[in-house]
Amino acid sequence: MPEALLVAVPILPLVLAAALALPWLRGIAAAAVPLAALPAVAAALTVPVPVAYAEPWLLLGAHAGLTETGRVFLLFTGVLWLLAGFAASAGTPADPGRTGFLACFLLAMSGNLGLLVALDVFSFYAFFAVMSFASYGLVIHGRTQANIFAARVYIAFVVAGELALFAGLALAAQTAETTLLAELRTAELSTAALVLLILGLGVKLGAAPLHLWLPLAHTAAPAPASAVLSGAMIKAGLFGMLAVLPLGLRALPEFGMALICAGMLSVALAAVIGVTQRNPKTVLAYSSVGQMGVVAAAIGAGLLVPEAWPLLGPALVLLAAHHALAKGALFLGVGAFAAAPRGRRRSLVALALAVPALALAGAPWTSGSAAKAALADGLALVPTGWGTALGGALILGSLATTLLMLRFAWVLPAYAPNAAPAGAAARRTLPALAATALSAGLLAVWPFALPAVPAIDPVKAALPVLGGLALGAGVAGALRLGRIRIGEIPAAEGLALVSRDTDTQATRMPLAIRGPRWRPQRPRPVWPRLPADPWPLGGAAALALLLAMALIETARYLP
Amino acid sequence: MIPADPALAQWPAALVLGPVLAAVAAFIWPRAGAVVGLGASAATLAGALALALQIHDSGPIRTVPGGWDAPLGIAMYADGLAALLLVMTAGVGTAVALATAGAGPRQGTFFWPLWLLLLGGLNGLYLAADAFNLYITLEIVGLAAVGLTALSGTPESVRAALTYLLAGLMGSLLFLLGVALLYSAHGRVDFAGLATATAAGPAVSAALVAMLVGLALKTAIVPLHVWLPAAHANATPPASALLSALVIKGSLYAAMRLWLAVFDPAAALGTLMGLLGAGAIVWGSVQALRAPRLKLVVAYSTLAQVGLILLAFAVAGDDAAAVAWRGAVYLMLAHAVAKAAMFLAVGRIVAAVGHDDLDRLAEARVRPGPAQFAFALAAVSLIGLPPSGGFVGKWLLLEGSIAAGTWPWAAVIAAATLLSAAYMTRVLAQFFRTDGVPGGEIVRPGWTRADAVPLALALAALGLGIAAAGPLALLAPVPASGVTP
Amino acid sequence: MTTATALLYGLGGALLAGMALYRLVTAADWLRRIVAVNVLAVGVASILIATAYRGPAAPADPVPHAFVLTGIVVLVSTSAVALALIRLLHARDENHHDSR
Amino acid sequence: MIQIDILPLAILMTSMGIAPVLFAIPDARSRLRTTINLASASAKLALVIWLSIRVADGAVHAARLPVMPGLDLVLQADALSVLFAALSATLWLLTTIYAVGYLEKEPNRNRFFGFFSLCVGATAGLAMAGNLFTFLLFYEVLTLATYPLVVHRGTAAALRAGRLYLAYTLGGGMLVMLGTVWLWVLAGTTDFVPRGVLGGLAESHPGELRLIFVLLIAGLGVKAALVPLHAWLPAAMVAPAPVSALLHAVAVVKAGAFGIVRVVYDVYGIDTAADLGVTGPLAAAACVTIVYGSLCALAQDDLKRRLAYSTVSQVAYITLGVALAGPVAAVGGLAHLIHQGLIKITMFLCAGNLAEARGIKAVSEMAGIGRTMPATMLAFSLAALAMIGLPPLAGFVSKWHLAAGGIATDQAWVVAVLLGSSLLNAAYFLPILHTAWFREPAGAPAAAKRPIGWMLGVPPAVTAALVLAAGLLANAPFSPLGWTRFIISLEYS
Repeated sequence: MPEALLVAVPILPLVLAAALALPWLRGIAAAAVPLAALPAVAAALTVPVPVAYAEPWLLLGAHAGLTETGRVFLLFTGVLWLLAGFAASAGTPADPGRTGFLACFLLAMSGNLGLLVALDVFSFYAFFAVMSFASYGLVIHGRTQANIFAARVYIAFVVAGELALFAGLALAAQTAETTLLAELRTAELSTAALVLLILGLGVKLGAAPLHLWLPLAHTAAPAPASAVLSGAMIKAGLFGMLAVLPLGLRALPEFGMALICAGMLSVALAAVIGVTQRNPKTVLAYSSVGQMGVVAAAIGAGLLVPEAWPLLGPALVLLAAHHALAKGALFLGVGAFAAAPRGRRRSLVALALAVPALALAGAPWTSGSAAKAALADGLALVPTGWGTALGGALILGSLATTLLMLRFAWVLPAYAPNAAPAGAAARRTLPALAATALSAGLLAVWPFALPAVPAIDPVKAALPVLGGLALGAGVAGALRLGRIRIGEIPAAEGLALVSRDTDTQATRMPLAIRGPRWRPQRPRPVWPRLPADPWPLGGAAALALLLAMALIETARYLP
Repeated sequence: MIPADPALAQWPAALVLGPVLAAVAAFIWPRAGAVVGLGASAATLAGALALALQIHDSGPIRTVPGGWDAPLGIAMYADGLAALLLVMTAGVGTAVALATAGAGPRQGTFFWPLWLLLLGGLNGLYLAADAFNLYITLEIVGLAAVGLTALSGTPESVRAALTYLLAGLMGSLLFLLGVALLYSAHGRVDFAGLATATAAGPAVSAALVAMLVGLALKTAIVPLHVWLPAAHANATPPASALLSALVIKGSLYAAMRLWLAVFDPAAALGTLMGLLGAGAIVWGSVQALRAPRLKLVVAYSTLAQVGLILLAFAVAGDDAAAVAWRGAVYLMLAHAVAKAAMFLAVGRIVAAVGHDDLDRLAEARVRPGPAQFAFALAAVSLIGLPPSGGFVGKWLLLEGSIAAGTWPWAAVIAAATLLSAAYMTRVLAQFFRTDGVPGGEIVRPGWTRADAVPLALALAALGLGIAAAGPLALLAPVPASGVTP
Repeated sequence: MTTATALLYGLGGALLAGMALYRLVTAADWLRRIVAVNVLAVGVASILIATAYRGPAAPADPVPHAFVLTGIVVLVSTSAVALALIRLLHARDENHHDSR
Repeated sequence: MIQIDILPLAILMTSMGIAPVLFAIPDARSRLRTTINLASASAKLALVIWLSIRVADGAVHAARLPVMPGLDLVLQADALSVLFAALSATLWLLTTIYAVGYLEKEPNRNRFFGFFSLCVGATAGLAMAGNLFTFLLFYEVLTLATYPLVVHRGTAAALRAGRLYLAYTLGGGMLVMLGTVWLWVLAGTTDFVPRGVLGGLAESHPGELRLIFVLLIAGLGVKAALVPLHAWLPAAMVAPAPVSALLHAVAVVKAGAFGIVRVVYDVYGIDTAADLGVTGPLAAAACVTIVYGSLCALAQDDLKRRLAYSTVSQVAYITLGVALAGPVAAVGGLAHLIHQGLIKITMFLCAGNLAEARGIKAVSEMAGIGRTMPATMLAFSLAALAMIGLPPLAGFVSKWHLAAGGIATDQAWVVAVLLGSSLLNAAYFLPILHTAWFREPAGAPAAAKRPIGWMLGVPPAVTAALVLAAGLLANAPFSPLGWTRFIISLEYS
């Protein structure tokens, strides 16, 4: 039974996606989209962990199962997909691209949930790929120039990431002589393998400098898609790292420091660029970058100081869950906000959005604050130097997040997507509210998932938030007084300079070599023909041959 | 082996006398020509096969019709090589005769006597045991061939026939000179005696040169080929088939015999022959590549093929040479069958299309599928692609030249293959081309009985590649020494 | 007949043959060519006859004579054919002026 | 001595034997022709399956006919033969169905199907060839039987392509013949024997053996489209779609690759080849081909040309796998023999359908075609992703083994080549998918020329399903991968 449930986790979305392809099943399948994630939630709640099943004949030997961590990821990911599914199925059937969108949505879902129950290299990579490539359809859905550009950047990063991951996994599996993720984690991997793995998963994680695709994609995709992209999918990168990196087992200082630096860079970038954005979704996207920066830094700390991992690990999981729900709620909320008619419901949605926003900022008694406290405890074990830096980074991070949330609140009212999502507004509002409620109640249910979180020091937690508020207010006031306008730093920084030409003519491809073309024949060389009366020629030739042979034969009689 | 009844032992002589008598009969009763011709050809084929079997079972045979033995009498000698060529001649000839008989009386009343004379002459040539008989039979063959050339009666063919006759005459006179010199040196002209008489001298060398050049003229070895293109391209299809399939082989065989059994030529002479062959390959192929007429392409390809066979003369070293010679003989065999098929097929195509202008072939509305198919199959064998007799022959030739370590010749063989492929493709492409037809439906006349012979011959050419074991077994004792009686 | 005469015959024949070959190649007219061939034959024949000499005492060797006789027969018949063809050619040429 | 074995002969005859019959059937009698075609194709498939079972049981099947002293025509079924024979038999059945649907109403169907079956017969012969001599024989027969298919349209362009094709393949054949004769003169045998027949010659005549290897590989490389011997392949795409499918997936290109496998494994033997130091250059050539082919593919807007260049690059994987001289890589290479076949045939059949149904020949014309022809494009997309090497599709399995094999034999640079190639594959396949699925058709969508009947629709669907199955069930018994492992276990035991 548990096995069947685990198998159903990725299969049900696949089946529904297949059903979408058949015209006579399309209606039912579209209606059933929200239910696609049910097996995941059910499995997360019921299946006893740890559990592992082998399907030797599948792929190159597949293993399905659930680990302690995987269960938690499966739970919040499943829930988020469930809610997003409700919102996603709200679109009108009239929308021409809807079927395609839902199909991609389901495929991405299958991939995202499947990789959480995969225990071996092959199925993990397979689901990872399915998720990444299917999301292309989510990002490009609107078909606007922005969408297409975002999609191209996205797919470029995805391909690069997939290749790195492929190479990394191949190297790792070959050196470790195993295909089980768990055993990779304990094995002595070559540097090349680790670099490739971290790069491959880092692209998905979206920490700087591999984040360039993220703001574009999360802004371009429709709200429900952004919710899962930002809430669930980027966590797949984290999950992968937790699965394969020897966290808590071996110290990899260089990698640790590199990751920490990357994390700090992300936090800083997110804050500076994010606050200048006018599109609330972009703002949220940048806050994700920042948050993932924190995650990267924490992992780096884990690689630097294995002793700290027993505390950091659970804290990271908590952070992931918290961020998933909060960010999901916010993105769904934005969608609901845009869809809702002006008036009471709209303000209700806006009000509700304050809760996850505060949670992200890490206000006291929120899941955010709890996660940060847990992280802080872990980072405290890191020796001074890096430790203090990390502590500062953490505080800076929540400060930045607060600023971003302020910016979000500031730009939200003006938000009007170029294509206002049509259809039942209620079906968009309810999931948003549900997500909000869950994010608010996360702490209440958490102990059932993992050991209890440390006590929260409200003052310590409140300080950065208040500081952020003050700073934000101050800056805003100053700008107002000085009549200074700060222009929007284009999302995805440098990439924005790249041409947005969406022409896919391969002939424009760089590097492309034109194949050799068939050239028309050159005129043949002119050879003499026989004359009308060829006899003299032949006779003369005969005499010549006679002479030649005679000479050769006489040669043998010469001394 | 000695049969019980000595009179019975002389039966191979019938292979010569039979056709000649039949020729006379066919000349006297033109109406019965086809019947007589077919009958005689078939009977000769049967006899040749019987002879081949006998030799296969119990080695070469030597008969002395009339009991006059060498040096004065007419002795006949048949080994595997001779038997194989006898079967080839009778077989191809019978097939061509069938095609001619099927085509009706318009081949001219002289075809049958001429063909039967040719058959008798060739048989005599292959059975000849001494140089002088070789000369006489060569003459007979030459005369019959000239007659066949002129058969169509067009001025071109007559002029071609004259040139051919002249070349033949010069050739045979040179050959006769050679015979004379041989006799003056050894006092005998029978192969058996000459092989044992080792005393070489200027006279013998002169004889060798005179005979080789004479035969080269008759075999149309480039650059002595000037008579061939016109002769083969202007004769009637059956005549062309006989001329290029059988007649050339006669003189080639004579050269081979003398080279192997009578003389021990200077190595340089062998190299010269190889060079002549290479030249023939290049020249023949190039001309075939640019010949404006279908029949000319086929005629020029004969030059290239002969050149290929000549390479065997250049391969030194006993074992290697033996393999090469077997290859050469097998190439003669394959070429005879395939070339006959090709000329007959061309005849069918020209009959259907109305002209053999190569560049206008693609515009033809009539596409005689079976004939074109036969042509293509024959081409496969002539190019020397598997599975075909041409392939086996080429393989052996290659094997010989590589075993002898003479790489240039191997390269020449490779080049010959590609060149022949080039000019054959030139023709085949015209068959496949359909967009040149000036607006209108393409007519595809289906299968008719007249396609049977060319197709059968072409298939036989392929069959020679699969069923090579039998013929090669006949040739098995053909190392340089084994040819001699 | 002496060795000298034999030598004479031989050389004469060779000379004759040489001249004939030259003419055979250079002559443009069919008739001349046929004649040249006949001369060539004569030359070859005289060489053959020369080889028949077996010394003053012994009688001449019959075999070369046999060769020569056969050769003459052959030559006559071939020349006849050639002449016939030439006539035919002329006849044809008068009919078809298109040729050549 | 003549040795007769019904099973191999029957497998050969089921396609070669019917050719004359097919030639004789006039165009009008379509139903009769189709019946014979499908019946024999199915029969052949059944026979091959039976053969594979027998071979798996270790049974020996061999038929021989002496041709020249010491040289026999030998049809012998070993595991490797079965691999290739199974591929050709399966795809022949599908391609025949497709061709019947594709060519209905066209002239010269008797000629087409006659040569078509000759082609596949030659492929079966190649698969079961027991020595290099037999292989050469069928190699040339294949060349000849394919030419009429390439020029089938009878246009000037088709004939130019045909001439190019013959020029290359006959030249290659000649090289193979030279190499074979030389080997025969040197070694006195051309038999295919696991781990080689050269024995001590490697020590005594290394130089000559290297030259022979070069000759053979150059000759086979022409059909395998190793750069710079590949130019005929893109030109040959003027042929009708079923022919392209045959060229790229079943017969010609595969014959070259298969020959290389035979030469390296069963003539030289992998160890001898490695000792002679010829595998390294071969691997290098394969890598160059992989990258160059992909770079060329980038430039093509014509769909079939792009596919053709991708074949150039993909088939080199097989060579690479063999040349890496390690069991794992070899498994990858051999498995790719099958996988590439399945993938590429799917693509060409889909391309054919696009051209037939909508007259679409260029990538730039494909905008929005995913909406008008979803099933076809679904199959195509699956194949494209498989070609890029995404799991759980067939392409991933071979690429994984190639990479792993490279690492296992301390040639990790192979991974880099594979990454580059996959990157390029993505660069020229993903734009196609994007155009087809996510771009609005510029102007009015191309009008439907003709409906896609089941004969055109089912074969690509089936092959696409096989592409998925070959990857998803890679570890299942009798999967291409499983069989390949069996072969390699014999080769490296």
